Parts: sequence; C-alpha cells; structure tokens
Amino acid sequence: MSELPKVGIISCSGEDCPGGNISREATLKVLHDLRPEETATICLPLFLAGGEGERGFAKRFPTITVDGCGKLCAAIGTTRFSNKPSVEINLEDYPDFSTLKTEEKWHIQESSSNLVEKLATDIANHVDKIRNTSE
Amino acid sequence: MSEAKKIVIPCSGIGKAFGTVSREATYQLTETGHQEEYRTVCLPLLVAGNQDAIDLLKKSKVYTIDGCPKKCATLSVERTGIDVTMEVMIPKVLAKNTDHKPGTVRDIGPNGVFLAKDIVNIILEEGSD
Amino acid sequence: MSEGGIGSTFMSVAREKIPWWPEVDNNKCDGCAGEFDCLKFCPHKVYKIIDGTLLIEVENKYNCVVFCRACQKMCPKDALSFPNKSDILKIIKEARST
Amino acid sequence: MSKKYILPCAGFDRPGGKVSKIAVDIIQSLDSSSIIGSIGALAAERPGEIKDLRSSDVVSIDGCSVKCASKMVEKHSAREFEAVEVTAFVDSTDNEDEKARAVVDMVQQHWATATTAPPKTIEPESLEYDFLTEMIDKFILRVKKGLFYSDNDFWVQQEEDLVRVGLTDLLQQMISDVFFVELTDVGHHVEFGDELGSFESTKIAMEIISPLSGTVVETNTNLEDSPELLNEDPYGAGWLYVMHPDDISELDLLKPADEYMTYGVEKAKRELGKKVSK
Repeated sequence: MSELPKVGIISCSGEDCPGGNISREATLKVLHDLRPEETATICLPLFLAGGEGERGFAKRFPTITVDGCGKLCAAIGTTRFSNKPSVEINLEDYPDFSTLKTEEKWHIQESSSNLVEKLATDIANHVDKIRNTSE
Repeated sequence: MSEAKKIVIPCSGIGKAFGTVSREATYQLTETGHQEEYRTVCLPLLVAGNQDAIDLLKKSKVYTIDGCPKKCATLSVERTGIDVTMEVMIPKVLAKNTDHKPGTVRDIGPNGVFLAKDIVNIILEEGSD
Repeated sequence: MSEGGIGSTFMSVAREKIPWWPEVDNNKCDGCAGEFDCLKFCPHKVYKIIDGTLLIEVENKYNCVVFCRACQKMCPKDALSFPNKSDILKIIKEARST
Repeated sequence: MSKKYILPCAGFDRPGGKVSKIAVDIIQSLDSSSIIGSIGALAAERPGEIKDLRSSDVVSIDGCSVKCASKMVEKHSAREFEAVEVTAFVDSTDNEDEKARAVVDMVQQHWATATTAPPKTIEPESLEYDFLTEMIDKFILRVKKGLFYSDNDFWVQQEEDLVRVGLTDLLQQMISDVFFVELTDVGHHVEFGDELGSFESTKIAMEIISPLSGTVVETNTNLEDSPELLNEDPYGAGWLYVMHPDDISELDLLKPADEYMTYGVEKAKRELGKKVSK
C-alpha cells in the first residue's frame, strides 16, 4: 500500500445544477475505476451536517473539488468548512460543456458521456500530480 | 423556473447507493408529471451558504430525502433556520420493502428505482393534504 | 467482516491454528444453477468455483471469519457445514494458555 | 466567513491569562473545529498562522488591559474582529472557572449573532471523554473505554451481575446502514460464539455473534422499529441485549479497549473506504 496521502474528491452533485450529474459521474469514475486506492470519497453535504470525519480529512489531506456550475458550491463549501481545495474544477470552464444542449447537460447522454470521460481523466491526472509533488 | 411551492431536497450522498436512490426519487418527482408542483434545489447551495436558495426555501414547503441517519439533507435545511415539512429516511422505506435492496451508488438497479418510486408515493401522499 | 487470512490472529491465536471454515457437500451443492449464492455473498473471498463445473470449493480457508456462519443460511441446498463452536472455543482457549 | 479563530492572552502566569486558557479549552471542547491561535506564532509571523487568522472570524481574549492578543490581531489582520477582555468580569466573580464561563458565553454569543458565521457544528459525541478515537483517512474510529471487545466486533459491558452487549463502532461503519434487525427471545441461552439473532444492512446480512456464554434477560426492542440506532449510537441506544453470563471469567477472552483499538485500526485500514460498485 502506498504511503502517499489519499486525495479527497468532492463533487457538487447538484440536483438542480446543469452539470451536477456530469460532475458526479466523473467523480465516481475516478473514485471507483481510475484511482480507487489513491482517493477518498468525500460527501459534500456531510460538511454542513456535521461530518467530523469528512471535515477533518479535508483539513489534513489534499482535496479536489468538482463543480457543475459557476456557483462553485463544492469549492465554496469545502473552503468554508474545511480548507482550501488543492484543485478547483468548474465544468463551465470546459468549452465542450457550453456547446452541449440543455438536455445533454442535465442527463448523461452519448455526447455528454465523452465529457464525463474527459473530466474524469483530468481529475485523475490532478490526483497523480498532487501525490507526486507531496512526496 | 416554475412557481412550485414544494421543494424536494435529496441528500445525494456519493458514498452509498441510498444517495443515488434519493436523487432518483427527486428526479422522478420533479421531472415526470409533478414538475408543476415540485421542484428541487441543490443541497450543495445550502452547504455553500447561498442566500437565494435559503430565501426560496423560506417561502416553500420543504421535503427532504435522506439516505442514512446522518440526515445531511434534513439537518442542512434545519441549520438555515427553516422547518422541514417532511423527511423521508430511506432505510425506513427499505425496511418495509426488504426485498428491494438497491444495487450500488453507480447503478441502483431496478430495486433502487422501485424504492425511489415508493419514496415518491410517500411524499405525494403527504403533499396532497 | 475482516479478511483475516494467513498471518492474522483471532482472539490472540494465530488464525492458522483455528480450524474454522465451511465444508461443502458436493453431493448437495448444485452451484445454485450458476448463481453461486455463497460465493457472491461472502465478502472475504473464501469460496471459488471449481473450474469447468457448477461446484464450489473453499479456496482461502483462513479468510473465513471464526464463528461466522452467515453463508450457511444463504445456501438453498443446505450444502455447507461448519465445525462445532464449542470445540473451536476449546482449541482457542488451549492455544491462549500455552 | 469560514473558520473560527480564537487568540487567547498568553500570560498564563497571570490571573487573566489563566482564565483565557480555561476559556479556550472549553471552547475547543465544545467545537473542535475552532482554531486556537498562538500569539507566539503570530509574533514569529508563521505563514500558516497568519493565513488562519486572515481567513477566519476572529475573537481575541485579553487577560489584562495591555491587550496583547487584540494588538496582535490588529497588527496582522486589517479586518474587524471581536475583542473580549477578561478584566471586564473582574467585579462579577472571583472564581476563575466562572470567569472563564462568562468569557465563553461572550465568545459564543458573538458567533451566534455574527451573520456570516457558519452554523453550529457541535456534535454531542465530541463532548464525551470516555472514548478512544483514531482517524483512518476520513473515518473516525471510536472505542468506548471500560468495555470488553470480541474479535467479531461486539462489546460487553459489565453491569453488576449482568452484562450488556452491543456491536462496535467499527462494525457499524463496516456494515453501513442497517435496515433490519432480528433479535432472539428473552430466555434464550447461547455459548460463546453462538448466534444471537441477525441483522441486515445495505452491504451485508450478518449474524450477531455472542461475545460470551449466557442467557438473554432483556432485548432492545427499540431496534425493531429503529434499526438505525445501531449506526447512530452503537455504544448507547443501539445496544442489543442484556444477558446473564454463565461465567464472567470469559471476559478474559476478550480485549480491553486499547487492545481492541490496535486490532480495530488494522481492520479498519483494510475494510473501511472500500468502494463498492461491483
């Protein structure tokens, strides 16, 4: 088992947010498929509801926040209750996202699943980068 | 945005199948036939302290769906000083449908969809008053 | 729930000294018609499918959690059996006292 | 504003300083997320300390009219902050603990009224001192002191002639949310390691494995309607049985809290945080 720190990934998962499903899906892909051993699942709502564990983790370990819109709930929520994320990703910064039709943003379809792949790859690369520099 | 006065907020926990079930129930309620009456507001907005979201909740009946006893959705709403009209605790819903244990957080399977439907019914029943 | 396995201890006794694991009666076992309930159920990877058959065998016997018999209940053919618990406890107690 | 930062007077050899120290200890025990600042670290201009100070809702506690703490905050942060002076309570009481309480009240009042303050995050559990705790990644593992633990992750608490039995916080976290509990009847007799009913969670169906031999004299019937108590309060309201033990010396077979913690941490490292997605 690696002694490098785990990286927490916090997805906005917003239910009423155009990119909530894409951010959630990409985050789950990294957590489960791409970097299962290197990452920790962090539940954003638990920050507010009193997840001592989640908050404590995010205070001591590096985190990546993944937001589905410019309201940046994941980044703001994490900073507010724990610490500044190492990397803040906003789906709106992806040109591919703005060209999606509304329906393709909301629910993952073929066109949006490419973006999920791309986003997941980017998150995974950030995980590697963070862990390499923290050696 | 519709003028819906009833707001459903799921926990959407990302670590457990129940989180995805809460989400599925919310989409069933807000996208298939009941959208005039029900809508959802991002729970993360409350975590981030978004004032618009809090103001909207103040004017509405709020229904929360929680996947575990940590009650993130309910507590997050209550901590903004707003009362929850009804909270649905998914393990309780499963307790009366023990054959419908959902799949995983990424694929809740037909059992998860079934549970979500039951949650929708529970909320609709209360909301019809 | 823990995967004990070789090298672990149970009640301060080396796991390898405790003869606790299921025995499969292959006259009764029919592999649940390909469903393999016990294999799917056990989170400790105790079972494996015997290659090319519809039968199950115990692969990692020391992964089996001492005193746990949850898989036995899952078995529709009642093909799984475990040692007597009090015999096992006796073995554990003796090993602890030496 | 995200964090709470309290800067106490550092003159711990003086009465006001001592009161500040007592006060911040209370504050931290009430809310472990609050940051206790250090005048020394600010004086040395440690970057992390200054960053905390500047990104928090700050309260300074001054032990005397020299106001070192407030001056230190003013020097390193341009923002408004709340200053509490211990000497302000000098007439009300001579008791240091009472003064400290008054300081705590002032600080809490400030945070309650500060519109930008985040919601209170006090958990009742963090007020308890009778637990051993360890953090494994994001998991907080709690082992209650004074109990005996089986390697199957059940606990036993001695209550005069009887024992109370439950499952551990580790087991609760491993199995995840329980939605169904089937308890055995009063009068049922079991041997060590025998089955004492079962429960089902979103992850697994499991037997309750008795951590000692004895006869059930009481069952926690609340669990039938509220199985979530097993997850919420495994050492308290989520207890399983009260039993009459056959032989209390069987407790020797179990682990005391500190040993179980060592065992539990190893187990937790293997078992917790596994991501289930088939």
